Amino acid sequence: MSNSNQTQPKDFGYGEEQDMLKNAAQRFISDLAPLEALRKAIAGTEDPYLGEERRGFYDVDAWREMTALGWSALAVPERCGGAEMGLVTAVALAEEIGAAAMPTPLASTLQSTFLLREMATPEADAVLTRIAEGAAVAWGFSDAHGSLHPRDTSVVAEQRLLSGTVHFVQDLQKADVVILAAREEAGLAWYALDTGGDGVQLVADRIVDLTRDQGRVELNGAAGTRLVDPGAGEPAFDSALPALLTLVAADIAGAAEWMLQATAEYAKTRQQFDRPIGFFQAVKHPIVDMMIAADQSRSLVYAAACAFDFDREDALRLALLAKSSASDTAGFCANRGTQLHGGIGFTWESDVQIYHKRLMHAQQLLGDGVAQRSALAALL
Amino acid sequence: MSNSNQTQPKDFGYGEEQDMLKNAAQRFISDLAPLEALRKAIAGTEDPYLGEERRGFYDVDAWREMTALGWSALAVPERCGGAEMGLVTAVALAEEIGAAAMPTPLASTLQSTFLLREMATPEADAVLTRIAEGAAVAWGFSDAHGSLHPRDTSVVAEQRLLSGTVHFVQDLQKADVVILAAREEAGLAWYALDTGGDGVQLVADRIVDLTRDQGRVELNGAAGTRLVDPGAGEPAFDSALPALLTLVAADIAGAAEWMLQATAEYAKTRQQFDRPIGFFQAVKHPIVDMMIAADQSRSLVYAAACAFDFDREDALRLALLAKSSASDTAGFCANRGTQLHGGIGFTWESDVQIYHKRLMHAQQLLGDGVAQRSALAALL
Amino acid sequence: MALRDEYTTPEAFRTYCREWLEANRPEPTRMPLPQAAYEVTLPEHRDYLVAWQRKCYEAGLIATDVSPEYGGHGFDDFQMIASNEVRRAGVPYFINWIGLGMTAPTLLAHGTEEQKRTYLPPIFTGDDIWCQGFSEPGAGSDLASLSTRAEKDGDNWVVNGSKVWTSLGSLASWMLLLARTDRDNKYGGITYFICSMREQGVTVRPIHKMTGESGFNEVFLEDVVVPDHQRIDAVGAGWQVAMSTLTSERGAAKGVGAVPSSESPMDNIEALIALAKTTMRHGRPVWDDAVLRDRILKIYERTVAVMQNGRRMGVPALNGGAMRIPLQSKLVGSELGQELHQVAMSVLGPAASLYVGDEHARADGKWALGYMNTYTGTISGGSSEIQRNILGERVLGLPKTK
Amino acid sequence: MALRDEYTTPEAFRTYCREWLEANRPEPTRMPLPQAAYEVTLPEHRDYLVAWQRKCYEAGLIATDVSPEYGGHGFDDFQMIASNEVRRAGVPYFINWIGLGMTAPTLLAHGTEEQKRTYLPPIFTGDDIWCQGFSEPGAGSDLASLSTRAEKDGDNWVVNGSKVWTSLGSLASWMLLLARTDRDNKYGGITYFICSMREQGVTVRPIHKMTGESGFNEVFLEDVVVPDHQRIDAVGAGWQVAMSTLTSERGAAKGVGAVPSSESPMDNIEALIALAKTTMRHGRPVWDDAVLRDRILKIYERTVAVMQNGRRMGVPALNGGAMRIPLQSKLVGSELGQELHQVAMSVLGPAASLYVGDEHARADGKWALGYMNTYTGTISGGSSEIQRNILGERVLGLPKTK
Repeated sequence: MSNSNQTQPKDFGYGEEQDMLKNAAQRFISDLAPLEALRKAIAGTEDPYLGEERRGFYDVDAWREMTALGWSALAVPERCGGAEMGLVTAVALAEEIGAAAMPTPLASTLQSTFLLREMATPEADAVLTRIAEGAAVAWGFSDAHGSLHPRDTSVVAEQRLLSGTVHFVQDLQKADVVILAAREEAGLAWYALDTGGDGVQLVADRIVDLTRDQGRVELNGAAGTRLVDPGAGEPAFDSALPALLTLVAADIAGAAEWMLQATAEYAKTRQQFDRPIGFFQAVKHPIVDMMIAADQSRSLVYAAACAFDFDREDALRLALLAKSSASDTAGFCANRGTQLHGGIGFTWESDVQIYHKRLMHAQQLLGDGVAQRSALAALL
Repeated sequence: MSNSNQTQPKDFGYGEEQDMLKNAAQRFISDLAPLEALRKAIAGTEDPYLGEERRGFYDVDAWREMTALGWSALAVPERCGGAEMGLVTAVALAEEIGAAAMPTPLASTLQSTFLLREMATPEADAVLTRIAEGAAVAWGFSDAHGSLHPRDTSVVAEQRLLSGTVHFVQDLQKADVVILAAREEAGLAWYALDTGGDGVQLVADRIVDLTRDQGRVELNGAAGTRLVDPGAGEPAFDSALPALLTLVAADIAGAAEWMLQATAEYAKTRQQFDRPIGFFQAVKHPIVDMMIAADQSRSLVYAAACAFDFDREDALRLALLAKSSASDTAGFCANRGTQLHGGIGFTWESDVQIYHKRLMHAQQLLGDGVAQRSALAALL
Repeated sequence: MALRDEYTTPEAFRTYCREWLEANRPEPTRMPLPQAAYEVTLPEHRDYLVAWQRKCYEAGLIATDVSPEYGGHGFDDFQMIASNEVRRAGVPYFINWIGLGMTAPTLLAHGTEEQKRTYLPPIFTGDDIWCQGFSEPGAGSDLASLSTRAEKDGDNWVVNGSKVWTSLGSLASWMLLLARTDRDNKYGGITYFICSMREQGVTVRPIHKMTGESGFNEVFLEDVVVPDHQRIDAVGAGWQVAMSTLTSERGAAKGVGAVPSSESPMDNIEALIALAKTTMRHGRPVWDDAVLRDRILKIYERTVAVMQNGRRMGVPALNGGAMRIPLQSKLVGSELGQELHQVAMSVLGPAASLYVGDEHARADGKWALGYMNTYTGTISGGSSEIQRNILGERVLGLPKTK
Repeated sequence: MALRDEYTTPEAFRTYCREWLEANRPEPTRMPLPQAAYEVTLPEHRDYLVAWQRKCYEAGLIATDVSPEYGGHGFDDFQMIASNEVRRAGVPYFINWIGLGMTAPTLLAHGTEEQKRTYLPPIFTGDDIWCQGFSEPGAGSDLASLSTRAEKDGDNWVVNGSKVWTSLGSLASWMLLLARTDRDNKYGGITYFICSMREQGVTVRPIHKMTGESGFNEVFLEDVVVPDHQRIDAVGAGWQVAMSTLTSERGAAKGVGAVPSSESPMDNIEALIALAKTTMRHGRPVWDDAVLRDRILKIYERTVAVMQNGRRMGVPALNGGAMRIPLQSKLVGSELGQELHQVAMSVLGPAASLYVGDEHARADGKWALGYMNTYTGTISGGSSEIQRNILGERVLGLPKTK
């Protein structure tokens, strides 16, 4: 039961630099991509029976601004033109994206960055350089059943030509490049493809979450760039996994905090039986439980990020804990947040439903709490 | 997924006869063995560090009265001198024993009755006849780890001489006869022993529950009466199992209802912040949840008992559900009942602690909710 | 020859219903129907469902036991048979469920002779769809604090205010309206009216749920004229009439052919078990995951318990008082349904993201849709919080929170 | 040579503490000690623990940083080192935990010079054991509604009333007493006194817990005389003094050598994991049961989260306000401990029934004992219900329930 905190800074390595970035992100979002803008974009798109495709809402100008600020490249190594910051910094930003329920390929691009860093090849560095230049990168490996590890990929590479389908790729419609796991004779490898290339077909899923897009990549002998040698794909994924999990958990921590604050605010103003409903313990106490859940997830997110940056041996344990906690927090805060808003939280025009869906989506990304704890058992 | 209600009476087969018995039991207990008597017996026996043995409190006169009323023999076949009633009747009585937290070998004797009935041998009938004559019978099979099925027994029979130890035998100190599983070359058998016989050593456990006694039977070449042929022991147990489980669940249903009513009563009278505490939803709502839990368990208990009497094919499914529900209800009602009583429920002199311990004990008897559901999975 | 002369035994009528439903099961719609009748908004769905209801009415499956003078078929105690067969057949729901489930029993119990003759027949045929105007934006869980006013003006009443969560409001011809006729009397100052939705001053604005579906509406009432003969029961008796209708809803509704739900509680849990057995992850069915299976079985246990609760209700010696079990059913049913769908999301894993209209979505996205719709159950019609108050106060005698 | 001249660096002092504790670890008692100091009642346990505390005090592990004029050792910032080493060594607890944890910090902050010189030294040596007289039978969660009266009589106060849940009441020489000096002022009418437990009119009656252990007492005060110089701070300042002591309890207590608990939160969960790995059922460790393992790991997750919450408290930019995390710790810690022990009962299965003194009981019955003792945590010192009110109101700004 590893618990080697000794090499880690007590403050998670969260210093002035991280705090300035976090504050800048808050200002940026409220100026350039506020929640009202998202709500307006969503209005009028509701009827699920009309069958039109839903590619997700996306403010591409805001994305360009963010890349210009260097946010998408913050974890890219200096040799590739990035700022070479750690996961704690990335997490500080990911939390704000979650708190704003912002549709952006930032999370996928940050995840891809950490995955590419673990590959440590010239080919991977080339993709990292493209990220530094502003490219959005998605990544994936799942089969149609939503498998949680690339060893189950149904994509096969022969002579660097890829065939098969990758499902549940996040931010696919927003990506310039997509990184995919593929099986070869000699083991698992990763490939990069341009999303517009030959033999590559992107199909958008119709999903519940309005703030993300998701899709599948159908490959028919598509030419890709091999990023790591066959057999090196699995170790690269395994050592990046703590970062991948922690970034999703950070998104949840931000969105859960929004849900907590929105629900507390509503409970102070909504009157029933001649009192604000927050007077009633049946409202007050579950809100407190939301806070407790959100706080635990948030603390584990920073602990996991810090371990990834400073004490890699303990990173997986803490990342599994962070995503386990965050997944359960997502389900709980979505549920109570909607319930305690009463009828209004259940309407399309309410912001609550936007966060509810984002939380539910993230709960399952890379596996829910049960899945994380099942993986954790092997470490204890 | 068997759900064949068709041969079952809608009213569970609970008619006038059962209702008269239930009412008689209530009167009997409040006249002859009221809770105050139990509380008095318990007073002054508290310090767990003094190391004295605890054999359980027991009013043997009340037991003699109950046997005289025919209650312990209610399920004994007529050919053995009993009333040959079904499990629904037994359950109606077991609920009242639970509601009174009564220390009595009745439950063990009723369970033994249903186990012996399934053996259907002259030797088993002889024990049933002793029950009809007023004997208290205990039964057991567990190893030191608390195994939940007799196939794991550590008792071996050679030429009808038994060796090994049976653990977690309920009501052992009160029993005249004990029925034990034993392994032979040709398979599992059951034996009956007089508790005072040669080579039989009874050792009382020191247990938490103040209303039961429990112990182990150490056997050193003890001579027993073989009740079923080797190999027939497991089928006999398996077909009696629904009754064994349902009787424990009924005890819980009764005790949980007591805990519910006591907590509701306390919440109406205890004043805090110038109001009865039942005004506060943090008190009111968990009490409602206790009621919901208790009601679900109770309904499943009668459904399981009815299936055992009328539709044996569906009996195991419903009995596993009844004990699953009752085990969880036991844990929940013990927990909330004590919490909502505040400091007073936590004291030795409070009745709440008596029920708390009885519920916690019964929660684990024959397996908790997780164990029942694990067995259930195979049926669906 | 009238139907009732042809089928004189329950068995014969049951066989008739079953055969008729089998022979007349309608083709599915081009776009799938919403999960529940209260979500219908599209004209093509409306037309399809009205035609289906009329056909069933004409076949004797609706208003089976209602007297012919009010448009019924005049059987005795055959409605239950028809309704059970409808539910069993898994055919489309009846769109006019408020008319059948709420207006008809209310009018049969509290209406004038003229009201019954006027309003009942088109309820049964589906020609007149009804909606219910109880909830208001400011009232919420505190239903009786409604503030829509009705003021007497000669033989008419003039109504001003607004209603919310009005299912079928955009399709309805009539509304069951509760309005305040006395400001100084909270409960005794409410009167029950029949209000035309086609009257001047009625504006309907759809509300979309988080599922994207509509069905709910806001209804604005501005100087709407309601003739006094459209009042049900006495002035000031509205709250009582509404409560008696609400609590007896299920039993009364059965009497005219409303089919409360085409799904038994067991259907949902059996579907979830089937989903877990057929959803693969890492080459094994999710059912093999002991942790998720335990959660599923806990819901299975509670579902069977709810059914057995219903059975115990019929045994007075064991039911702990007449209202103890019935008052639990809304709370327990809606929370159980919600937890069931939460577990379904974990069974589906990443595929829980796929929605209605996605070709890879299991059951055409109905699991995600159904999950979101469970909040209607835990919030509307007295939220779970209110239900726990009611149970604590009315069944256990705890002091009133309010 | 004074200790402080001998050990001038933290490292040297740490090594000294560690070696001293290793060399002086006491033999276990004949009858096992109760799980917590507040459960001590037997004279042999008291004598043993007082001797142990005195020895530790003399070795410099208690009152390490306190000024010599009050009986301390006069170090600067070495107390934390000593306390950590004591906790780490897993030696017996300090019996005078109320004196060290509550009286000493209160007197250091609010006491007169004379009070400090009089009362502090025997607290450190263990010669005077202290108890706390805050709770009353009628007050419960509503602590400030206390009704024990103190009436001025010349230079004395005369106290009448009763206290409850008084840990160590049967062993204590002194009580920290809250009494009402003004009936018309709920919070501002309370004054803080030092009351002798040997004074005429003081009667102590033990309360037994459901575990069978005692430790708690009722204390009856009948015309008990308390000299005015035993008043702490101003008349009417009692509530404020009590609250400031309670909220800073942990930090302040550390300053004199109180060791809040010999167990870190991780100890419990690691013990549970070990229990599950070594408890066999049907030939396999219970740890192999995926359902129980998931429950255990959920508690493991929350335990690690609580520790990381503590770490986040030290990073103001991330802690969401100064009181948000600290105010959660009592609630979360006590409920987590309770759930952990509930799961332990399921891990043990039928063997959960075996209690202290049974030869087959795992860990000498401490799991069952510990389970029951978790209710002290969720009920006393502000029940979980009160904690949730406090968090909702003080941290989230929700309207006050009361």
